[in-house]
Order: sequence, then C-alpha cells, then structure tokens
Amino acid sequence: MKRRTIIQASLVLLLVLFGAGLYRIGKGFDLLVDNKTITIEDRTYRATSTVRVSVDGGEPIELMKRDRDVISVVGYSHVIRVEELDMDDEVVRSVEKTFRLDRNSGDLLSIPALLGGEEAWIVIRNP
Amino acid sequence: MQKLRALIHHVGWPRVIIAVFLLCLFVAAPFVRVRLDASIGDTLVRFGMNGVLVLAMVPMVQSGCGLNFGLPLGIIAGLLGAVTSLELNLTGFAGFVAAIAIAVPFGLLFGWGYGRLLNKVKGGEMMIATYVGFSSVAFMCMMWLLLPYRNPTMVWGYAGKGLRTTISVQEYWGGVLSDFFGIRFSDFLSVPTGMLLFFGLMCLLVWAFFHTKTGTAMTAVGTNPDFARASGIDIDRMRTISVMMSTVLGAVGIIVYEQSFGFIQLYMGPFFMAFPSVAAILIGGASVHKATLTNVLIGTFLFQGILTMTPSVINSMLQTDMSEVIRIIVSNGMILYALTRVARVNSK
Amino acid sequence: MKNMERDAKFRLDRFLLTNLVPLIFIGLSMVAIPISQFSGSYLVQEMLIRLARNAFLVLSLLIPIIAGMGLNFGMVLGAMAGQIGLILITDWKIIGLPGMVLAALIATPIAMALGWMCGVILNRAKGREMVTSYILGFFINGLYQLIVLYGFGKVIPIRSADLVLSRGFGVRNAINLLGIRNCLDNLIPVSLQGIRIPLGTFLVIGVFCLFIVWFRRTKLGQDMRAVGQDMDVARAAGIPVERTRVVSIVISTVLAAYGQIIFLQNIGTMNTYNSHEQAGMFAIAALLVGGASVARATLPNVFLGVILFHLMFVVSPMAGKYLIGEAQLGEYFRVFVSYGIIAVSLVLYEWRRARDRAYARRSLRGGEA
Amino acid sequence: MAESLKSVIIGDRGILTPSHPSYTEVKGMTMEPLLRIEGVGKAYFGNRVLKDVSFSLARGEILGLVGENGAGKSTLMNILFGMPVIRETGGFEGKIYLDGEEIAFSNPFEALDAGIGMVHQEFSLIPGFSAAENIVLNRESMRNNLLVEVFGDRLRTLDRGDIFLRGRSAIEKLGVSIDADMLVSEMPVGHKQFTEIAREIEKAGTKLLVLDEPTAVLTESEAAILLESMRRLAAEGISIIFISHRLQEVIDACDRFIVLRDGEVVKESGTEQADVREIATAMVGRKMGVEEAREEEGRAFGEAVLTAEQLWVDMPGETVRDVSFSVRRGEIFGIGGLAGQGKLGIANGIMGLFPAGGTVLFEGKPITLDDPRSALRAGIAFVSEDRRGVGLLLEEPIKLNIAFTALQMQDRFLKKSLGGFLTWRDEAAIDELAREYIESLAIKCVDADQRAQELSGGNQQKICLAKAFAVRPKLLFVSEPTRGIDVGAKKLVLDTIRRHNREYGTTIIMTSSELEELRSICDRVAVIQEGRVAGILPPTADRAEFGMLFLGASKVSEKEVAS
Repeated sequence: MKRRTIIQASLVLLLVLFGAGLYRIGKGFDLLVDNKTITIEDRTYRATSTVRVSVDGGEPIELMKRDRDVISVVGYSHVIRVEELDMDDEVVRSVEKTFRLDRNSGDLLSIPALLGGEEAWIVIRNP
Repeated sequence: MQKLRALIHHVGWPRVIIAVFLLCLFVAAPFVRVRLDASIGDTLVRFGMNGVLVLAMVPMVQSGCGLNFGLPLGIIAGLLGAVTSLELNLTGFAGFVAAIAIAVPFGLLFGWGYGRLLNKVKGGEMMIATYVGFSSVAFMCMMWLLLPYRNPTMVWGYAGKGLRTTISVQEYWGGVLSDFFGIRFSDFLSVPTGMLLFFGLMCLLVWAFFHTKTGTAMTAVGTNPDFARASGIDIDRMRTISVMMSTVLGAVGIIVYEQSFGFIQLYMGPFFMAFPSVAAILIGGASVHKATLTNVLIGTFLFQGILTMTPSVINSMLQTDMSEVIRIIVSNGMILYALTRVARVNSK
Repeated sequence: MKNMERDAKFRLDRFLLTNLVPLIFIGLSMVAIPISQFSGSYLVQEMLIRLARNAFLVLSLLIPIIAGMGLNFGMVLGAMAGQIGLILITDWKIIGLPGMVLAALIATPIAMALGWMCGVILNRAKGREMVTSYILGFFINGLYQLIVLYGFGKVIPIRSADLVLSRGFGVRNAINLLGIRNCLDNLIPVSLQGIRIPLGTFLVIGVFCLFIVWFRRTKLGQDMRAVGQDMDVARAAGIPVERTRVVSIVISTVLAAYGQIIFLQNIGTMNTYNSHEQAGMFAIAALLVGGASVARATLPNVFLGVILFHLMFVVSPMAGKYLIGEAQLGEYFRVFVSYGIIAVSLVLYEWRRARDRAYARRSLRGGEA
Repeated sequence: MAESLKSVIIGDRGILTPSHPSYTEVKGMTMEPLLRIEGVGKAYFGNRVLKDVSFSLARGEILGLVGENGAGKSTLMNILFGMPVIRETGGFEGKIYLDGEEIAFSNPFEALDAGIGMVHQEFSLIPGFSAAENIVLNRESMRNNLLVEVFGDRLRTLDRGDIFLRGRSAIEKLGVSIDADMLVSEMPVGHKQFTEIAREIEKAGTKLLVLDEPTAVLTESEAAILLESMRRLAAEGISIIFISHRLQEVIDACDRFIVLRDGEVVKESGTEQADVREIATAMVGRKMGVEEAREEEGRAFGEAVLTAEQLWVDMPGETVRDVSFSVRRGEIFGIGGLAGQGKLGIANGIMGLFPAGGTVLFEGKPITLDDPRSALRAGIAFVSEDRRGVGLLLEEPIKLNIAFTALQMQDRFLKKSLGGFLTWRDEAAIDELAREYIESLAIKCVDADQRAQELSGGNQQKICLAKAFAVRPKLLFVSEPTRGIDVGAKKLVLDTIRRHNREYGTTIIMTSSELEELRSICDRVAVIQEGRVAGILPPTADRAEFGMLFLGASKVSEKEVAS
C-alpha cells in the first residue's frame, strides 16, 4: 500500500512538473518589432532604412522607417534575423541573434538598437 | 434555549437563515441610504405580482405531482389570453377580465393534456415537467411568429406580422389591479391594494377548494395514493384536476404579473419563470409533497423581499451588483435542499 | 398461441418504442435535407467538424448511465471546470497544444472536487438523480459566476486586458481563444477530396472509446453495472454502492471538463456565462437522439446521435427559410426540437418502464386454472 | 444414495452419516460439532421472540428447521449472521460456537468470511449479469495492470475466462445443468435459485449453508434436484440448515430436524421415524396468552351473501391462484394460512387493490374486480393489513381519517352552500362522528384533531376500524387486525370486531396469521395454502387438523368437514 502511495504522490508531482513544462513551452509572447529611433541610456540609435525581420525562421515582415509591428512567438528562446534593405530592396546587411525572454524582460524589440550593437535592445514598452 | 432550538427545528434552518438575512437587510437599509419606505413598497408590489404564480404550485404538490416545473405551460395560456385581449382592443378592467376569461379555457385545455401525460410517467414528473415547459415555450416561439395577430402595437413594424418580444399593456390594462384602491403613503410607498386583494381572493378560492369533497380527495391522493385508491378515489382523475388547476392559476398569475409590470414578455420570456416560483414556495417551508397557503404567503414574501432588497442594499454596501448571483444561489440552493431532504425522509 | 402473438406484438412495440426517437430524426432529416439545398460535401464536412466538436462531451455521459444514475445533467459542472482552465491559460498566454493540455490539467482537480460534491449530493437524492443534478447545475452556476465575475481580478490575479471587464475585475462575456483554436483538430492535417478531417481530435475520441470499452471490463466497471441494475443486491454482495456512484460522477465530470475544452478549441471563442449551460443540454439531446435511454447507452448511440442531432441543427434554419421564408422560424424550431426531444425521450422511458413492469408482473402471475 | 445418507444417532445430539469422511474421527471422540448454539434468546423491546434455544450441527449434516411464521426462525438466523438489527435492539443472550470458537458477528460480511452462506427467499441476483458473473459477484477473478498502481485495486481487469470456469464448476458441483453464460433475467425461476446456491458454495471455505425456503418457488422436479444437490454438498462436508414448510421435503432430505414454536425448541429428533402429522402438531401447538375459551352459542346465519368462484389475485408475495368459497350473512368467516400462501390476497383482490379475476357475487350481484369503487358501493368495507401504508392518512387529523371513506363514497358529512353550487366538508358533523368513535372504541388521543401518525399501533388500528364502521358496511374485510399491537390492545380490537358483528349483524371476513385468534372469534376458518383453499374447518376442529392444512400435508375438502 505504501508503495502505491509513493507512486501516486510522485505521479501528482510529475503532473505538476509536466504542467510547469507545458507552461514553459507553450508560453506565448506578443512582441513589438520597432524600427524607430530610440534612446537607451543616453545612446541614440537612428532608424536609417527599411528592414526585413523574421523570428525563428517564420514569415518575414518588412518595416519601413518609423514602422512597428507585432509578432507572436511561443516559447522563451528565439532567433531573430534582421536584414537591412537599400532602396532597391537588396539586402545590405544581415544580422542574426539569439535571445531569451522571461517574465521581466520587455516586449519591445528595437531593431535600430539591435543593429547598433546595443546589449539591451529588448526594452520594456512605455505604457 | 431548548425552546428556541425546537422552534428553529420546526421552522427549518434555511427559512430561519433567510428570514434573518432579510431582516438584516431591512435594518441595514437606512444606514446605506436606501429608503425603507421605497423598499417596503417594492416588496409589496413584487409580493402581489408573483403571489398567484407561487400559488399555482399548491394544487400539484398537494396531489403528489411534485413541484410544477411545467409552470411555463400555464404562463403560455395566460399570454394567449393577454395578447388576444389586446388584439380585441379591450382596455381597463374589461381588458383584464377578458384576458383572464380567454386564458382560462386555454389553461384548462393545456392542463388536461399535461395532466394526462404526467399520469403516464408517475415518479418522473419533475424532470419531465421541466422539459415539457421548455419545449412548449420553444414551440410557442414559432407560434408567436405565425399566429395571425394584427394589432399594430403588438407586431413587428417592418413585417406587419409576428408578435414583438415585449409588448406594452400600459394603454390597455396596465395597473388596473394595482391602482385599484391604491393607497399612497408617500412618493415612494404606495400599496397596490387591488392586486393584494385579488391575490387574497385567489388564496381564499384555493383554500375553499381544499375544503370541498374533491379537494379533500386530492389531498389524500397526494398524502397517500394507496389510501385514496382503497377509498374508491380515481387517482388519475384527481391528479389531472390538480394539474388543470395549477395551469389555470399559472395563466391568471402571469396576467396579474403583466398588469403590474406593464409589459407582456413573449418568446423566451417564460422560459425560466417556473424556478422563482418553485424556490419561493420551498422557502416558505413547503416540501415536494406538502404545501399550504401559509407556505405560499411566507415564501413569496421572503423570496421577493430578498430579490428587492439585495440589489439596493448589497450594491450600496459593496458597490457591486451581486443581486443576480445571490438570486441564483439562493433559489437553486433552496430547491436542491428540498430535493435532498425528501429523499432522506423516504429512505427511512 | 395467443401468448406468442401477444409476445410478438409486445416485442414489435418495444422495438418501435426503443428506436422511435432516431426514426423520427431520420425521417425529419430526409425531408429537410433536400429543402435546405445544402450540398452533400458541405454537410459531410459540417458533420465531421461537429462530430469532433461534440462527441467527447456526449461520451462523458456514458459512465453514470452504466451506474444507473441516469443522464448526468451535472456534467455542466465539468464544463465549468474546463472553462476556468481555459480562462487561466488564456490569461497566461499559453499557446497551442501545450496550452490546451495545461487547461485540462488545471481543470482536472476542480472537476474532481465538483464531481465528488455532486456525487455525494446525488446519493442523498436516490431515485431523483436527474432533476437534482439538473438543479445542482444551476446552483453551481451561481458559484461559478461568483468566482468568475467577482473572484477573477480580485482574488485570482488576471493581467490580460482583453479578459478583464472595464471595471477592473470579473471576466468579460466573450473570450477569444485564438491561441488554442483548432490546435487539436489541425494537429495532423488530413484532407480528402477537399474535405478537412480533424484527425487529431478523432484520435483522442478513439482513444477514449477504447477507454470506455476497457473500463467496462474492469472491476470498477463491473461494480458500476451491478450497482446500476440492483443497488440492494450489490450492497448485499459487499460492493461499496455509495462510493461507486460517487466515482462514476467524478469520472463523468472530469471527462466533461476535457470535452468542453475540446469543444471550445474547435469553436475558438468562449461565452463565459453561457457556453457550459448549452454544453449539457446539447450533449444530452444528442445522446437521446441516438437512441439511448435513461438506463442504457452505447457507443453507437453517441455517434449516431451526434450526427442526427447536428444534421437537424444545421439544416433546419435553411429549411425553414426556404419553406416559410423565415430563417428565424427554423432557429426556434431547432430550439424546440432540442428540448422536445429530451421531453419525449424522458416520457417514453418512464412510460416504457411502467409498461415493462406491468408485463413482467403479468408473466409472473400464477396459473389461472 | 439417499437411503445411505439417512442418519444414525451418535450420543444424544451429534449425528453423522457413516459415509462421511470425518466419521472415523468422530469415533475417536475428537469431534467438535461445526455449529453449536447454547441457550440463545432474544427479546425485542420486552417482547420475547426466542427463548433458550440450543442445538448443534455436525459437519456434513443437514438440519431441518421448521416452525410457523413468527416462531423465531428468522430471528435465529439474524443472530447467526450478526445482522445489525440484533445489536441495535440490545444484542442476544446465550452463546454460539463455530468450529469450537465463540462467535458474535457484528455484520453479515463477517459471517460470510467465517464460512457461513445464506440463500434468501427473494432472489439476490443482478438480472443483467450471467450466471457466472452472479456466482462470483464481488469476488471476480482479476488481472493486474499498470493503472492499478495509480488508481487502486478497483481498476483491475476482469478475467472473464476464469470467471466462466469458476461459475461452471460451481454449477457442476450442484449437479444441475445451467449455462454459465445465460443471463439471469432470461432464466426460469428454478435456475435462479440454483445460481444463488452456487454462489454460496463457490465462496472459498463455505462450511455452513442456510437455505431459507428454497423450494417454495420450485416445481416438484426442480425441488427433487435441489434436494439431491443438498445431499451432494453434505457429502462433501458442507453442513446445511434447511428451512422449509414442506414437511415431506424436510423428512426426505434432512438428517435431523428441530421444530421452533413461540421462540422455543419444542421438538428435536432424527427424521427416521418422523411423521408429518406429528411435526405439524408440534408446530401449530397451543399459543401462550391467547384466550382459548369461546362462547358456545347457537349461531344461525342467513343465506350466502358473498360468493367467490375461481378467484385469482396478482398480489406480489401473496398470490391467490384459485379460490372459491361462500360466506353467509351474519357470519364471521376466518381466513388463515402461513405467510406468503395467498391468504392476504383474497381481501385485497376483492377490494380491487390488485389485479384480480374470477367471479365474486355479493348479494347476488357481481363485483367488478380491479375497481375499488365497485366493492365500496356495494357496501363492503376493508381494514387493510398494511395499516400505515393503505389504512391511514398519517399526516392528517384523526377525524378526517375516520370520515374520509364515508365522505367520498357516500357523500355524507358534506353541506352545501351558495345554493348547492359549493359542497363543503361539514366539519361539525365530522367532529361529532370522530367523538362518537373515540368514545365507543376507547381511542387514546389528545383530541380528534391529532395527527394519526402520533398514535400507538393499537389506536391506529382502532381508527382503521372506525373508518370502516363509519360507512356502515354490510360486509367487512379485516386483515391482520392484531399485527404489531400489544397484547392488551389485541383483545380490545378482537372484542370490537365481535361486538360489531353481534350488534349490527355485519358479516365479517377476517384474515389472520394467528390461528388461535381465528379460532377464538370465527364461525368457520378457511385455510389457504399455495394460493388455494386447503380446507375449511369449524373453529372447534383439532389443532392438528389445522396444522396439516397449513402445511399442505393433506387436502381436506369442505364437504368432508361439513359432514
């Protein structure tokens, strides 16, 4: 009987862990992808050109200057690929970056900051 | 202390709790700036409005058919009477009386069929009554669209046919009973004398009926069908009569309700109307197979009192409207209590 | 000789009575389908979707019937538990299949608690389980509203602005379930001649059918059958009757919670204060349409019932429109049919029970010579 | 085989068959009887039902237990099985030993565990299950699976193959042929009985089997098979207590028998020299406490007022098959017989309370059976044996109970008002009537408005009588008028009935299980046995005559008695 209680207890524990796991892999984020001039800690990054952005190899979106759009992603760890375009829609520069999200991280991805090599290119949106 | 406990046991815990709760609401009312006279006035109006509908439970419970969840059937008969009276353009007392006069035969007819059906399903009445009520309401939804009523105040303007969902009776016979001998104490408190008198008259009729030979037989059928049969009483006939009475009372009840409310509600309006009446009579202390006029009076007053007082008092206290939720919990909790209590008595 | 004739007539009557409801529905559909002018492929697609959507909910009704407790009108309790799970995962933004499974995981303990309570109450109302569970549904609905309308946002934190009423607490009336919409249906995309088949859901339903078949062969299933047929004999043999009945309701409630989650992932939006009420009624109506009775229900009843009932549901508004020129009339007609069919089934069941009792008595009667 | 199983007596009590395996042990004097009952007694609320009962039962022995209804057989069995009702009413006196160890079970399951099996009169089978499933009910063969570890033992899977085999072998043990896969609902009655016995013997370690009137529902050939099975089981070492009213069966099948009467063992002997008549006499014997003397008076009766021809009544548990009799005006006619034989069905059938057929003439006019109004209109009243069920409106006042039938059937105690438009209850007249009967029948109550349920059994019975008297019947059926009421009240009730007969000349048909009661007030007594009239005797006839009729041991036609 004791053995069975242990099995049952561990099963409940397993289910709780399973639930936590589901929470992690299923957690969705709505990310704002922003191609605007931004100032982070006295450093200003200018939005210079049109960019093409795709997250996790998904459908790419194109952002003109001063554009912003929403991307929905699932999970905590992602890869973002940004391609800078010139007037003829030719790729000038392409940057790929892996990033992690968590509860406290912001949800605004600043492309100019990313391209400018800023560490804190993910910022909390001002309400 | 012993006496108090015996009294509470006799009255029943749920009724005591609800009565105390209602009392608290009345006491608390002035402190949260709710006018007491207005509250009392509202309670009296709702008491008169719903009284006859609650009374419609009594005959069926007394004959052992259980709680009349099929009340919508009676209500439909009343609605037919009401809209027909409007179609005839009758106003004032004439309109009201005509509505009842037309509704009663329908009530008798529906009740007869409904009673015959319930006789075939003894033991399963309540569930079947619920669904007979529901399906008859749904059936009438189609009928309201199709029946050839033409009075322009009642039909949809654009189509020229098909009855509206809500029809005003103000210009016909709205308030004829309520305002009859209405006594105004203040701007907020007026007593609907006529309506209360009419309710009293109905109670008297039901009381008198249960003192006749047929009424006595009906009580016996409800209390002990085997006894009644051994005494040569036709059980099925008594049950049918009780169902017809309940249905007719339901029909009259809804007309009284409408003249006070000022509107006729068609389509899905009657759908859940059985539940407040069932809850009210149970709060009054009735059980699934025994109901008295005292149960009706006390139950209607307590239940309608709570319905009137909770929105005003609780809302003022908590700043939220919880009255609907409280109504659902109180009324269904009461029905649930009655259903489980009966089973326990039976199993002994 | 006379006896045999009487028996044969009795059997024929019985067959007709047992299958009256499905026969009526087949007849109605045969008339209404041509009038509605729907194409065959449209109807097939529609039926597949609705089968996936509803079958699980209907299946959850089977176990209490085995245990002799009639139609479990208390399944709305499970539906409410499922909805609470869905509200939470929507607020947390858990997307896709993980979200759905997590919702089910959250709903399970709630449904178990509610089911246990329901079972205990029904044990106190033996012989009138159905009406009691029906009222119990309303009662718990009151508590559900209390929690969802006042608890969420005050006691239970919710952050998503899309969910909260403008006053700062309480959940909105309509919730968009975009995150998990069709995630199970489209898990394994299959298409046959332009007709999409929600294979993922069908697999889950199939597994569940196997579970029921297996369950009937367990000791617990056997005990439930025994309790359902004769409570006193089962008790005398030492079977814990009350406990068995409670367990059957708990299982049914938990399954109803899963069923409601599957149902809502297919619909994609949730009506916070109404979805569960309809779940119970439609599931019961569908089961009865399939030829089940209060005392007996099989897997074929479930599938036949869902198809016939929803065929009627899809077809009747259009049929009403073409026939009388009023789509509204068709709407009311299907409401009427849903309630009417439950009423008719209950009446037939009680009536048949009375007749069978009389027949059994007659056959027991001693020789008259 | 049967002959070789006939018992031999060892010492004064222990009995074993020579062919029994433990026979040799017995000779070595190591024998302890399987069951020994010593000085067992029981009283319910001061009412003594068992007194100093002692006997013992050896392994493989078949003991017949006979006695009238109410002789204490079922109380004895309840004690043996540890039924909760015994403990709730204060336990029992004396000691019971099983295998030499004292036992006192607190519930029947403990008795089952200890190896005592019981087959009840009413079938305790699940109708939708097969014979095998019923035989192993709640003791199914099961296999483990993974889920058991999570959800507990009840999720084990059934091993249907093994269940079938176990069922079949249990049936084979009985020596009958029943398909183990057949559903109980489709079985003939006899097979159900065998299935139930098979269930008891399938239990591992069943040592003692109690069969409560197992042959009552069986045909003769089925009964013969059953007796044969019993002997086979006994030969395997299972002891059997066989309760039956069919004395010949007891003599044929048992090694020994005891007779219970009024809670005492009045006779105990081997079946070798037993004689049916002797057992019957022992069973019926004289009862204590009921007055014996009856006034011998020259009673003259009028013409036949009620005649029943080929009456059958479908009353559950009291089926009447074919009954004919006639009752003369002014007579008190008694109907007796053992419980379940159909005596109660007669009055209930004529009063239309249960489906019935045949011809019943009252004052020359036929009574429509199946319609209570017909009999009531003809002037027949009925005091039901089911006082609380049929006799009274428990929740209504006394006065309404008394006046009810007269009010409904004869339109008395009504008054009209509004020019005859309304018919009311005449409360004053009802009060008057109630007062009258409360006084004349000495009903103990607060007033006429007291509810019937608050009265004692005897006073409730008087209200039932008052209700019947109030319709001024020409003929009155009284069923079990003294059941469940105390001794003092019994005499009052019987005196009331007799007085009513003498004063108003009302014809009375009284049904009772108490023979002495019938003999004390009836002019003739009919005995019903298996739904038929076994005979009609004058009350002065010898008790043994009645005993023989009760048990169906001999058929005495009315003509023989009359001549």
